[in-house]
Amino acid sequence: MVLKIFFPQCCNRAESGLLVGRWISGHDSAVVLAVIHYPFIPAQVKQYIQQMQAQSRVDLTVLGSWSLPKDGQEGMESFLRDLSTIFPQERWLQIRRQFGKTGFSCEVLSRDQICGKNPGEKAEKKKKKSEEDGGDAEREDEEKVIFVHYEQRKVMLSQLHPVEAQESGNGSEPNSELRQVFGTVARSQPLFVLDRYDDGPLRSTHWQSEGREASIVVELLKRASVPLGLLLGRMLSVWTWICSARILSVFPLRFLFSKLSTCVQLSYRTERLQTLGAPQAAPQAAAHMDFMRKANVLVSVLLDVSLGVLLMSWLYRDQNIAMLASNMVPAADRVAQKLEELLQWLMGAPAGLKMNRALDQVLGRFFLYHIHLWISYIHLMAPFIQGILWYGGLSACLGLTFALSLLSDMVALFTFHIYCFYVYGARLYCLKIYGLSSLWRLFRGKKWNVLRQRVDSCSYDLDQLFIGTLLFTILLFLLPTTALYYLVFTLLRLVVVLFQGVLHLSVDFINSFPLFAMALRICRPYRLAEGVKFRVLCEEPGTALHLLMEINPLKCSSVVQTYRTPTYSCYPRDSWVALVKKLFIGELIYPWRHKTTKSD
Amino acid sequence: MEDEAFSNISGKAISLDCQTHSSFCREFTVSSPKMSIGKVMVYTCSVWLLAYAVFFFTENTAVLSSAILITLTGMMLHIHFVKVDHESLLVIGSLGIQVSSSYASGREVTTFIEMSRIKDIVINEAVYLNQIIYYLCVLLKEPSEPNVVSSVVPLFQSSKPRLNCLAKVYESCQEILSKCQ
Amino acid sequence: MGPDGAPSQSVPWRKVLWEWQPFPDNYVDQRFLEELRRNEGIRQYRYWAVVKEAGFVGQQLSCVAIFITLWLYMEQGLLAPETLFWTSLTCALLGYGLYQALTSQTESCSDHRTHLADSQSAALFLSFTFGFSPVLKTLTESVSTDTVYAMSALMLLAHLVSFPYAHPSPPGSLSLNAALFASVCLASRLPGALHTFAMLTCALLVFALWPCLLQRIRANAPGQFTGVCVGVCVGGVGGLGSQSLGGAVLLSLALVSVTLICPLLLVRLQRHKDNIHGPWDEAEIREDLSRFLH
Amino acid sequence: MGQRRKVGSTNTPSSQSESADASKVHSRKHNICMVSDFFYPNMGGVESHIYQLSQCLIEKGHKVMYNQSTATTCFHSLPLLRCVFVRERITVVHAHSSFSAMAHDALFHAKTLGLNTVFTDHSLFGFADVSSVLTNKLLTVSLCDTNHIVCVSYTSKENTVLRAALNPEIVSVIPNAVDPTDFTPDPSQRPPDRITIVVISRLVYRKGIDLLGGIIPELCLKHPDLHFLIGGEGPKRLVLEEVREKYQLHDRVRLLGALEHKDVRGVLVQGHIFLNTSLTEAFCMAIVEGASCGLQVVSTRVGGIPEVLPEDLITLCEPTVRSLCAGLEKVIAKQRSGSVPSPTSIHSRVKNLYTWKNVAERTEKVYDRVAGEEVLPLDRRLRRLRSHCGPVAGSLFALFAVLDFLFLLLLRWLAPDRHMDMAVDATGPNGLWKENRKNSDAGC
Repeated sequence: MVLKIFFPQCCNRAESGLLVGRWISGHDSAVVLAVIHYPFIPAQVKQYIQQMQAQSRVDLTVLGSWSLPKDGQEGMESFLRDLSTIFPQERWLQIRRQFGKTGFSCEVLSRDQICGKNPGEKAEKKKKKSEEDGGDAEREDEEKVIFVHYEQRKVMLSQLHPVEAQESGNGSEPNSELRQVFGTVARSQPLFVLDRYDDGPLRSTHWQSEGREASIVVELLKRASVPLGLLLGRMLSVWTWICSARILSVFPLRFLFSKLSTCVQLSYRTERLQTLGAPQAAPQAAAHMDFMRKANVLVSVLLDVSLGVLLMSWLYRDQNIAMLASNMVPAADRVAQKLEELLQWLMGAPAGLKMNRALDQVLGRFFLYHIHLWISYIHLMAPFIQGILWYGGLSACLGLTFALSLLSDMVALFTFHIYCFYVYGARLYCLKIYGLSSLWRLFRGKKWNVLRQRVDSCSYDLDQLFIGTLLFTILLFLLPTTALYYLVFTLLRLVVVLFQGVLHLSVDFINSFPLFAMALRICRPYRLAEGVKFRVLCEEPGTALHLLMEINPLKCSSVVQTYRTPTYSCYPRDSWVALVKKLFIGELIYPWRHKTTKSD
Repeated sequence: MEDEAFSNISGKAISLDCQTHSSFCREFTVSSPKMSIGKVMVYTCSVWLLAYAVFFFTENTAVLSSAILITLTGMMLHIHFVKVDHESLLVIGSLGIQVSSSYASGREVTTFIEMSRIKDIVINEAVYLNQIIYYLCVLLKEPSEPNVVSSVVPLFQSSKPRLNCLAKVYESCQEILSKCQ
Repeated sequence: MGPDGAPSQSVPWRKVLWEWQPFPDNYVDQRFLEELRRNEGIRQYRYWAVVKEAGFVGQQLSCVAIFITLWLYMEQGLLAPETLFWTSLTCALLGYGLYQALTSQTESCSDHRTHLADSQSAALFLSFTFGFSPVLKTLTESVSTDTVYAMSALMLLAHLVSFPYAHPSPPGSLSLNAALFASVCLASRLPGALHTFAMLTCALLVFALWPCLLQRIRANAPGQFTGVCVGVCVGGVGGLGSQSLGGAVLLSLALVSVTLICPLLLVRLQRHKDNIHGPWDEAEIREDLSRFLH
Repeated sequence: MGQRRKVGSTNTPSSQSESADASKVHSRKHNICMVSDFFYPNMGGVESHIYQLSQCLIEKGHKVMYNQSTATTCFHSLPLLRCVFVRERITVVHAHSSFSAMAHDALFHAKTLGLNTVFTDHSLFGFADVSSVLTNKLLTVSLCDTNHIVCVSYTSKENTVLRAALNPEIVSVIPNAVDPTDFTPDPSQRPPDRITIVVISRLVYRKGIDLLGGIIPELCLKHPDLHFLIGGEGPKRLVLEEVREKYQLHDRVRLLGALEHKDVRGVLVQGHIFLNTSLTEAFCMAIVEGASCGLQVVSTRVGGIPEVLPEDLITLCEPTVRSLCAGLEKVIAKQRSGSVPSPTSIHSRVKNLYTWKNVAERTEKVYDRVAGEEVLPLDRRLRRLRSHCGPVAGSLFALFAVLDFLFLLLLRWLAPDRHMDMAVDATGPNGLWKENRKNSDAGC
């Protein structure tokens, strides 16, 4: 078997002492966490380890001894060997580093050997139990050792992905060796609190934190954030109470709210903020996910609000609002005028198409009347537009997303006439298509069998055939006219839907993008680890194999995938083919979000 | 530490570098031939000629500058995402297997597979485009059900060595794996 | 199976697989293909019988020609719509009487359509056509005349191709619909709404009701059937001839080839028929098995 | 893409040398490639034929590999097939079933590559309709320069010879076989107080399920102790269900649905009479299986069925409801009087009629014969195509053959043979690769 020793890089140059760490059962590997230096009182070491064990829930043990001989420190050999009797273990590691050499040498002693006291052994050799009676050097079984050097701080802080939910939740160890190593280092954080400059009874070497001053600032900030959080939480609870208590769930209101994207965004934001106040999840892995989710939400909300404030500061400067408002009515007028021109064009012979004149005139007049209605409505509204914009602009202080949602709603309201045209056109067209398809079946002497969901042949009566053909002919010759109207208004509608879709997409992007996780991935790549990679360090003949363990950071795409905040998806809910098919048969299309398609 | 010459499935020369770090740690590196200057020249020239032809008819200088831009970005993308310079396989007994491929730009993609997830290393046959090739792959298992192959990780995917090269790698991998069982 | 050498002729070969036989696997016996039969159950056609059947096709062709002739007259204003309408109505009544007479000769009341239902249908036809004729009149206004002609020609051809010549009563959906579509197209080119109405009534008579009557004649009075067919053909050629001579020549050529030449070809080519039958043929189920189900 | 499975392979130099010493007539070992669109896990006559034949041939020391693919068209499949043929050092290509497009492709390309070809036809075809005219033309083209053809019955041979306009001398008749150990009688499974008729077939029109729908009510009304056990699935299941519904025979007619091949015996042994109502059949394996399980067999007299079983083991009827009912009545009467032979005696008669060993020996003889023949070079192949398949189709396919040949030359230039790895024999005594090739079925 090969013995793997995970050795922290910071202990490479530590003075001689005791190795403290943990044996990983089942994998034949040891994780070295710290070196406790001489001089020490063994009883104190034992007590300290027990204390640490209780704190960190890692079964810490003394793994062996570490010696980096300096000048005038010969004769350590026998002393180190004696230590093994003080700390009785199954196996005792004696790791030694010659001064000026890069490689380590390691000697593994089993318990019986320690009792047998066989001082003449060479390093890198493990004597089998059978060796005692024979003393035959030929029968030794070569035990191989791999030193895996790791950077203690990075390993401690990093989180292996995919995050396993059950990891150390119920005390059962994960199967993977690396996960165990990572878990051990992360959990033995209390061990690293002991400072080199502490005047305690023990001195040790391990990863040292950057200093206490920074942590004091952090602590103060934490203290300060508590009342702020409380205040926010109170306000949030009042708001949710208003939301739930009012008669919002009456049918017309609820329907309206589900269609207005501002209200949807409001409820979404409330829900997200509520998760911020939720209690911390207990197990470690879940805690990590929870923390990341909260941090993501917080950061994206902050970003959103700051962008919103930026927008607001632009809006309320230099009479920008008044300018917008004064431009809006002429714009609407211009749109209406263009539409009128379009209709006049359609009522002639558009693009040389042969339309049925009578039907063409009827439809054109109908739509013209509609535009007239719309224009009078806009002019009625004109004095209030500036006020609406001014108050609407205030919503930007809640965040850019609110402003965008409001914009989307306003666009929907201002283009209501286009929507109406579209609906009339689509209904008429749909009716025509439906009638034509069934009459075409009659034309061929077939009929649709509803029960068997297929087309059956059928013999019709003479009068049925006659009337059916008559209607078929009429519908067929009227179809181009209807289809043209439908096509033009559908294109208009699609432009509006596209604009709203872009707005919704950007809102969704701001809502769901895991900004915090992304920043973490860029600034501290080791925090989110996908795995590890090994590099072979320079090898000297005669010493054990040295590997350097580095952390393989998570790919950006998987960062987004893992930490994306679930939102109401506003992507087109049917595929492009389905959309085109719907357009062809004249079904109505909507840009609205659908609560049922919630993506997790 | 020897460097041997083999060929890949389309007959191009590749070299296998087998480095023994210790008795249970070996590294195999398959290096593909470097990108030939001639090929680059041919592609570049064809794009530029095309651009010049378009320019001749449209007399728009934007065409020429965009052609230059396209060749440059195309080359960058090619060496960064497509062209694999060498692929290596690091087998560490009782710890795991590390697969890495480095692109011509120096980008390196590394994956480490732990020993507890490895079921075996095998040579398999597959239909690839219009031919049948041998390839080396790592069979993975789920720790919960050790007898089922849950997925397959093919090795040396871009260099695609032939059987004799694969056999060499396979034999020494099996040697290490059997030693560290 | 057995050795590949020469088979001993002492044992006769049998066409069985379950018995070991001293012949090689690829042995070919005298009796190879002896169960092959050719042209089993073939029908022999007689020329004049085929011509008589083909007369129906010629007659239908002439019907289309007559309809086109009437339309030409209408378009040129040579025929008043009232005249056409009243003539059609009279013809329809006469035809109905004849139909009833032929029915009462053989089966009395196996047909469950009453006179009331018939008159209801007639009223429906007339009222719908009359109501829709102004709409139909403006329907193809903006469509160019060439398109209308091409569409009508195509539809009339479809009518001729898909007409169920074996059982023309009731007329097949597709053929009738195509003919009606064509007549609506043509009728909408006429100068007035009343013209359209009269033309559609005429189309109904020619394409929907006439085949029913003709079928009845063919079934009950085969002797007169030939005469009627010849009469219709002559009428078609004559009518078309009064408008365009070239059309009449073309029509008569088509009639000759359909009624005389095609049957001749069929009878002649009959001799070259070579149908192979044998035990490998898929057996046919000739019984009516639906009685077990219904 | 295609999918490829290794059935197994056992060609070794050592066994070759051993058998060369033996004074057998056929000392030569062949590398055979079986090609068809049908293979496991779909189970049907063709599939099991290929599988069992391959197993027996492997036992006899040949190397057999199997190739199956879907959705390939004429030239597309050439590179892949060439790769297979070269890698596995194929000497004989054996294609199965005229329905399989892959089989025709493989025959065509194998001739271009200069390999010997054998074709097995498993089905009968009429001459009447347009589709069969086209299929027959294709078969003519495909078989006109194939070295040898195998048919499963004499009727099938006559049919194939007529369809493809072949010389009957190059058509061998080798019947299908049934593994008698899989189909043993077990009379204790039969319920004592009733008579059970078993039908096992796909429920499609060609299997005469409409006839069955007429027989069931006719007989069930006459014999109150008669039960039907029907295994199989298909579009005609509706007919049987409607009949069962209408005559309220739910307790007497059991529809078992699709059966696995291994479950067939368990169903067969529950019955007394096996009924086959096929309208066309080249060689009916079902009736042999039925007889092997000791059942009385009643069948229609169509295709090659009269050749399959001796007269005293089968009752042949015309494919009409009346004739089949009469035949069944006769057998039922015999069954009641107890004058039928015992299942064990029937089994012992049937079990040696058709064995895979026999089939493999006879097929091997075909391979030996074929291996000695020369493959037509391109010019003679073209001449043969022109002279044999008519001026239009012949010229067309001659053009195809030339194109195919040019394509092959191109491929040889693009990817020479020496760049292909020869397939390693997995289970030979030189088992260097024993461990790793165990998993070579895993596919990718």
